[in-house]
Amino acid sequence: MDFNYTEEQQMLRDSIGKYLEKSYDFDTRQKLVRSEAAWSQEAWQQFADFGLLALPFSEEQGGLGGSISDCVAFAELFGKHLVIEPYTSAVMLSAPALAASANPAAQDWFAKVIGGEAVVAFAFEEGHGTPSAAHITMTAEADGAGYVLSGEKRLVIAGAEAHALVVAARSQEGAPALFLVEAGAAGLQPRAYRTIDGRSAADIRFDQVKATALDLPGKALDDIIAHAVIVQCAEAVGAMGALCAITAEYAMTRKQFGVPIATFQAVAHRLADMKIAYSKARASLLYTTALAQGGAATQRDIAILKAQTGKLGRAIGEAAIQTHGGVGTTDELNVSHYHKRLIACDAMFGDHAYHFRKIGEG
Amino acid sequence: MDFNYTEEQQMLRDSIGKYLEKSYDFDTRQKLVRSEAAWSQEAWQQFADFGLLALPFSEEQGGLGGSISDCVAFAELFGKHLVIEPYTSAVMLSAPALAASANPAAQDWFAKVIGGEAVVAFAFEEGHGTPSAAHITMTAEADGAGYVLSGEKRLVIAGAEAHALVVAARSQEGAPALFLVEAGAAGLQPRAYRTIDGRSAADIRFDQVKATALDLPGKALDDIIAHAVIVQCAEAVGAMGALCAITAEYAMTRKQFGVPIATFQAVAHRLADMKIAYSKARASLLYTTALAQGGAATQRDIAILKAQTGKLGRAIGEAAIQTHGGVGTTDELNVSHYHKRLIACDAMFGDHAYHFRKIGEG
Amino acid sequence: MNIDFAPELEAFRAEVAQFFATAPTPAIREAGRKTTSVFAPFKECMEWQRILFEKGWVAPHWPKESGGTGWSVEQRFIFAEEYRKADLPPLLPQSLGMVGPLLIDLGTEEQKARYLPGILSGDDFWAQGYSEPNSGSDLASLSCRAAADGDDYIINGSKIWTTYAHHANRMFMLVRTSNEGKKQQGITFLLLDRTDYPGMTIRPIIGLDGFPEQCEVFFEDVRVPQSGRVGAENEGWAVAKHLLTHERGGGNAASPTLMRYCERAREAAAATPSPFGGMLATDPVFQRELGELEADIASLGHFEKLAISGHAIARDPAFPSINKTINSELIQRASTIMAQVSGVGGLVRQLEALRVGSNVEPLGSEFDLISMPLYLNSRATTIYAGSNEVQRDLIARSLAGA
Amino acid sequence: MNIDFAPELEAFRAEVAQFFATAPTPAIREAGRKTTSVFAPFKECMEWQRILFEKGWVAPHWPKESGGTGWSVEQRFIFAEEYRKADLPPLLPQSLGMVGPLLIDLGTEEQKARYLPGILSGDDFWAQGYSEPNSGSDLASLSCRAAADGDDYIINGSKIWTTYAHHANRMFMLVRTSNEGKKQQGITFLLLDRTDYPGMTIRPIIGLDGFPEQCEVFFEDVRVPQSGRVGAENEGWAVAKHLLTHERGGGNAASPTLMRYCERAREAAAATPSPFGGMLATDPVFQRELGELEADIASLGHFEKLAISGHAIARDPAFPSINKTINSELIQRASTIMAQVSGVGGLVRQLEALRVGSNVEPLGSEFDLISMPLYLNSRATTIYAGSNEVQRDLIARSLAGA
Repeated sequence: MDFNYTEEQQMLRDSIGKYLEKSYDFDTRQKLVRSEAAWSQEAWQQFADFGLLALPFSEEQGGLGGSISDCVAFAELFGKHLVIEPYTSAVMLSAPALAASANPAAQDWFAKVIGGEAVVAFAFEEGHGTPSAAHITMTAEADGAGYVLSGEKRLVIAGAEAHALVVAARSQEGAPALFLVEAGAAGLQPRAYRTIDGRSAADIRFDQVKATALDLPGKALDDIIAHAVIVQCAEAVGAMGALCAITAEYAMTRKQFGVPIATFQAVAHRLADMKIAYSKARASLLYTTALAQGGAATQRDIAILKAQTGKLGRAIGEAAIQTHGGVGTTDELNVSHYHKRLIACDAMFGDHAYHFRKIGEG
Repeated sequence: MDFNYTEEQQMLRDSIGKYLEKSYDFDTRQKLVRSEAAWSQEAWQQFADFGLLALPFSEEQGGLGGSISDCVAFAELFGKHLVIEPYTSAVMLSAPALAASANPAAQDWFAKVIGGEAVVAFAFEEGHGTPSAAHITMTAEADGAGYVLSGEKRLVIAGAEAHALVVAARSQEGAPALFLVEAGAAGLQPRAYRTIDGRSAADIRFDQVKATALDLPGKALDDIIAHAVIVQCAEAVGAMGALCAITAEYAMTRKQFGVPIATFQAVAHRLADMKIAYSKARASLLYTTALAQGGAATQRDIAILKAQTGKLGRAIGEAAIQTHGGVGTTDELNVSHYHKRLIACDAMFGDHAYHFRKIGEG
Repeated sequence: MNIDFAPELEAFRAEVAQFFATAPTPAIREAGRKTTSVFAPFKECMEWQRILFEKGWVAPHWPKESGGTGWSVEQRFIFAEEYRKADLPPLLPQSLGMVGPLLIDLGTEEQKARYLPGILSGDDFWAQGYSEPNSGSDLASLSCRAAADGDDYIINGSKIWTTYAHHANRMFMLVRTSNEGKKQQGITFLLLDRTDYPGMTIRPIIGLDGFPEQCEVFFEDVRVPQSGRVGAENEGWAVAKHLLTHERGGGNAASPTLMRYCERAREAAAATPSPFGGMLATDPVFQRELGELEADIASLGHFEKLAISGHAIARDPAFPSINKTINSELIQRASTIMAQVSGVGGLVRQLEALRVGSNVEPLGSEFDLISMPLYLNSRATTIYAGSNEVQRDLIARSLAGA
Repeated sequence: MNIDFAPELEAFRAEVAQFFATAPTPAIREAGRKTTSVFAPFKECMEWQRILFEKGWVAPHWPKESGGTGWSVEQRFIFAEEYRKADLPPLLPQSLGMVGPLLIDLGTEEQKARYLPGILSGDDFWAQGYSEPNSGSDLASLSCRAAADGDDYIINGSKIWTTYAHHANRMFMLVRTSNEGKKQQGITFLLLDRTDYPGMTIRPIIGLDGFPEQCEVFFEDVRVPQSGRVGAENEGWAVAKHLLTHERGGGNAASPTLMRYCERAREAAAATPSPFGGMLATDPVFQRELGELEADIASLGHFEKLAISGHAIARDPAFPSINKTINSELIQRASTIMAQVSGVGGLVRQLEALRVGSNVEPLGSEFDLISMPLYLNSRATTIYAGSNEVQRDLIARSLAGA
């Protein structure tokens, strides 16, 4: 067993870390969130230049032959820097679906996504939480050679800006499947908004919208979501690590009663609990990544990672705010923004409560 | 609103408190628990002399016309002194059932119980937790003018020593009902043991045991259990109060690192949490008692008291042990015995988890 | 022991419910439903205060002779329960719950005559100037300085976490008038007639929920009359401690509000599918968790009733701290369950739809609109009014004398 | 990143499972099932150690050259998992997990030669003499005194919480050899060849579960040879700290044991009706709670695998404290759920039925027999080996250097 990043992965982390430190500091990020722009085109271009958009795909597919552990390696940094670009949505969810489809239009879109020329959003969520493909209720009706979709998708990251959408709906056979919809298609009504963690998202009404089936093989959708969940968890773990460091630093410098607040045992023990929580979450992240890399991660393994990251992330966020006191409750400090990112990571694809219960079903 | 004990109740508490301080100190209690005796006949006689056995019954019934708040007033002290005598079982459960029955045998037994001449045990529990009469499964088969009972009752407090048993079983109509069984009846096979909190109990097999129906009116059984649960909770709250005081005292005198451990904020905050928990539990006890006294306590009110007392009692017990460190984990100190009493109070008649869920059903 | 179940109380309940069904304006009702904090939307809240004042019901917890209602504890709880059932905005605590009771207890006759009417009517709204950037939990270390000058003080320094200071026309505050002795000495309690004195600047701070609720207040040579002092110079710490018992202990019960949050969560859950089938409201896990919360809120309610009825429990020196700790942590738990019900619906940030009178259509339900801001806002409850760490210190310290 | 999934590992698993299916005696199996503590029943536990020793599998976490197995991390976990699946008694940690690894690291060649064979074979069992009545969390304040006298030390004082001292034939202990300087100075680490030296008295302490697991050990002019010293005189604190990393960090993984507790809870729940209908094992609330516990144990397992495979996480100075804290709190949670499953069945006190070889018929199931003693016994896990308060202090302190 070996859970260390390889030298190459470490180098990738170093380069991306340096870039983000320099060009994606918190103030810059906040200006971006408050701007009209959905995200930073420049950052997206940089990600493309770093090869991140093509990384998770095989060389035959035109990708760089990277692995899930490569993605985890830099996704931790995305979490650390509260990156709002739709990487998971476009590159971990839509692109693999497009790549796995024999449909020529899908292949075209795939090439554009990994080339940085287009963003394809992943329209999955339907209500207050759609934890897995098995919960999809939107149905696709056959319409000539294609399909039409009706209903609503919610929380579609980059849904209003994307050039196309990959939409989860039930196929004629009743099984969950994926469909391709071009942006601007008739009957598509997105309402855009920012999420609490600063990302651009949309709720989208579908009114008899023409769509093409991607016709993925059986287990492909679950596998795609499993990998995307790992990357989403890596972002969360990155955010947790940042919060632990920021909070420990604050507690050791902020003085009350004439001494650093870290010298109060209640604060010290909270810092310890944060460290313990982070240790668990990061261990589960690295272990599950290694399992997935070996093709051995089960649904239960993914559920464990997702549940633990969700619960521990929330706990770390709340502890960080409490330790910071008043300033922790403001929009001005990064602490509350980390917490909101962690809440979002918990909520999407089934929150900790959902996954704990699935695990408990045995 | 007024939740204070009356002057009379305060006087009753003073007398009983003085007696228990003097004659039921922890060492005496431990000798009793380790002895062959199921409980102290002398203490039982004292309770009779104080009028406690006749207290909750109306003067027409031959009782002293006391109220539920009278019982709560001294039951807190029973908890404080870890009394092992079967008061709740005999006086709060069996006796009211006997009193409410028109059956002459029942009336005889009732007179003996409140006169201190006999103990009648209450055989209710059937498995791993029988939270309410609605869960009773034992059935009573008609047999001439009477009934026969078969099956098993568990955790019958004083079950092997009692002169008679009041047994919960389903009547011919299928509703939960109570039956009277004389000790030594053919087919009665008790196996006696001590509970973890030092009380004498028995698991009892019933093999075609002759029984008499008590024929109580509809809601009587639920009401009897409700009052008994309040008294059981009062014992628990008494134990909690004792643990809070003992633990605070210990923390202020026990030194480590050259100072009393109460000066460590982690310990201080745990003491604070114990006080908070006790405040909640005692408030719920007194309020629910006042409600019950006014005839206005609903099943939900009782469930709230039972659930809160169960959960908060466990938390206080665990905190007390942790604060005491090594000595808290021994049989030698009273702390662990309080905890075991609190665990027992939680488990009987539905634990906190059961009642929280019933409350949540709305 | 005794609780009054007299039938007249039901008549009283009906009277209160009837008033709440008719008196508030639509905007006041909307403000009540859209309250995502202990602090309701200012404008509608003050309109509602005016209406309650005119009815004579604005301060049930005040002594009758000072403007209270003279109700029994039973009546006060009936009033609070009906208030919450109608989802009306809670009145702001700074004036009615804090400086008002303080002045009744410790103010001069002149101060009472001058200030109590405006506090009751809502013509005045008071901000509380306690914390400073370097004096949060360690409040006694405050350094905002007031130098005596003739009949005036000249104030220099700043205050922070001054809730709704940007709405306030008056302010009570702690200032340092001496650096001699222990830090608790040398603090003075001042009433400020205005918040627009020359040299006084108010900067709202955007909270993590996106709303400006707290403020920073800067003082640069601000001249205020010494007649606004409560208590003696340098003895303001005792005044502040007295006020804290009002702030933390609260004459107003919190449990009806918390119970109402549970009801709203239950209502929303009845309209939300569970991923395990059926609706969330009938999901056993949801019921288990909501039931535990409701039971704990019930215990707080019992505790409050004991306290308000004068049981010894409220004379425990630790009472205000116990009450504040329970209350603040229950707000967090209630809003956590609410946000859980909303699930990903809570990830939508749509502040403009939350404004009273907004014509922006919410993307989700009204419940989804409020649950996440409420959850986020409630992070502050265990920090403000003395962090819960400080409260637990105080509770533990009180045991030494027990 | 890499995990070995080679098919040879399945062959290894089969070999281990086969051995566990055949090698243990019925008494050993019974002892395993009736283990209600970190410390299994002594006699059967040592019998089992002898069998494992003869197989060469007694110390998988030791270096191969000292008697370890040389297995890969994968193999060690497979061994641990099969061990727990078979419900075999865990070997006692004091010898194999503590003093053995310490001697390998810090002992003289003579000490290694003298003691390691008996530690491995189980011919010797070592007690750990650390805590004293007035030195629990504050271990460094210990006062049990060893005065040099010729080639010997003369020991006076007492030790407490000395697990299984009444079974031990050897003992390692900390003694005070000097009162100069800081309290951590002047401590010496000693190996005692016997526990029946003249002047040495051992008093078992009955625990809250009813069993004598801990002891008090009294020393009155006990003369022991100085050759049993590990490290230099007055420098035993460093030795003890080194040992603590073994005690708290643990070369043996705890997660398989904890996961097995969950399995047993699940099995018992499958035979227990839920008061809400159906069996407890399929009750959503039970599943929710067990699932949360299992996930947390899984994370501990991941953490242990990272550590044992040499990931940087184990080189964090806080690692032993993090590991001990997680592990001890999970034992408590697991046993709490077990006791919950037993419900009132756990209120029965039937210690005699728990004895290995007992012919007393249990009143409930075997599961009911063990769940409550396990829960009660586990209260000690957050106290011993450095209370979790001390662990959290250490973790927080380590952050200052990070």
